[in-house]
Amino acid sequence: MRIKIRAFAGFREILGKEMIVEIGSGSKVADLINHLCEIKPELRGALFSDAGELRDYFMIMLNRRRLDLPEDLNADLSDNDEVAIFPPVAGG
Amino acid sequence: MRIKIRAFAGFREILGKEMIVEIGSGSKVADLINHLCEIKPELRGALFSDAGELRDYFMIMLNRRRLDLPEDLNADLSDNDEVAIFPPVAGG
Amino acid sequence: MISDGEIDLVEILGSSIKPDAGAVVAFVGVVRADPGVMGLEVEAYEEAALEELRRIKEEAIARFGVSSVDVVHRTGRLSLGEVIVVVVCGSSHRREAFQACEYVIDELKRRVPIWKKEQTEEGERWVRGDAC
Amino acid sequence: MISDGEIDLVEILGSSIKPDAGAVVAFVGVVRADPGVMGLEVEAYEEAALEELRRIKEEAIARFGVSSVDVVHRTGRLSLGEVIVVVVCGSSHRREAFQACEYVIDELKRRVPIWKKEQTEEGERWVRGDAC
Repeated sequence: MRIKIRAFAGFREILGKEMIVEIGSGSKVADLINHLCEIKPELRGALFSDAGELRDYFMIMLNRRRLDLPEDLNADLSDNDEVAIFPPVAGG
Repeated sequence: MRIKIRAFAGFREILGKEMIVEIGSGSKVADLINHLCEIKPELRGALFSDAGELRDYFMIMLNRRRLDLPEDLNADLSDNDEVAIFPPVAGG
Repeated sequence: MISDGEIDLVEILGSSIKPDAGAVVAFVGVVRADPGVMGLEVEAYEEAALEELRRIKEEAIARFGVSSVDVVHRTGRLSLGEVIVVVVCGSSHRREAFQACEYVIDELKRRVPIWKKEQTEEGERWVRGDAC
Repeated sequence: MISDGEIDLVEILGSSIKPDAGAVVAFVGVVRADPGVMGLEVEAYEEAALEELRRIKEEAIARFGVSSVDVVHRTGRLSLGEVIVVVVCGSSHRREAFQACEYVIDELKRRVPIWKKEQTEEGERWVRGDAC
């Protein structure tokens, strides 16, 4: 299935602004993240500590709804979902 | 001595916007008020209750400094003083 | 400032929008269409009002550390929907700009010798001030 | 609204200055000349930002009873002293207009997916957000 990835701020500099990735049907958010870390190895250091734990300095939105991490790493993905990755907001 | 009288809002409608009155040297604020009530009898009802007590719905400024009433009725006036009479402010 | 001409919002806001003030808060008072009211006439004891506005401005700067405070109040005849007063506070931080702006309009309404007369369908009436 | 063109203060303020809103409070955020900073680049997740702004606006109207809330946020390259965000709240009473305006800018900074990158003498750096 096809997932649209959007990335902002520092994550855009790693992943690019927007891309479509193909992953196996039945994939979860965690599978997508692993896939992205394989395509863009630089992403791993941005998302995980050296000990392999999820950092808390980023957010993920699935179809523009914010995920609660790490619980929602188990959320199911569907074809044509939009997943956005970005750091804490700093507008205004 | 000559005192400049300025009046605003409802008091302007009684006294006029601006006038010069002549009162005897050594006069106090209370003397000026009595004088004004003689020239403009309508003023008496605006400043005093039927029982002759000072109402609290007006202010007097002497040379742009607000007087504390009734104490400052005893304040001395000087030649060329400016006395302003007006109701509580309602700007903005 | 007291003005009997229309208030130029761009001019008064523009003078506060500067690289040293990250936050600008403006209060704009508008002649409100209260039931029966058709317009307003505003009268000021101009010399005393300007002195009091200057004092309030100095207080706001001292209390809240804002970098600028500008006030313009209209006098004369105003129609419904016209701007009667503008307060603009510039500050490096927004909290202080909000506090200063609210302080200035509150104190203006409490202390500055200005009066409003409403034109209504039944005639004219002075708006009663609160404090004496 | 998210806009990559200069914000028209007159237009956004003017649309709130109406006879039914006696009080209009505006917050104007300006690119501040912090030490070493030469300019800013602003990036937004536009669709999500617009949804979140709409929610914040609805919250402000429900909480404070204001009659209008308008927000415009700039994106793209901004110079020192340029307007980056404007929030305008119209209300029949001023207290609520101040509260709503402060609420909207606070929540915008906390929740709306927008990021700033500072151009400094030593290169570029992303401004760190507070909350996650």
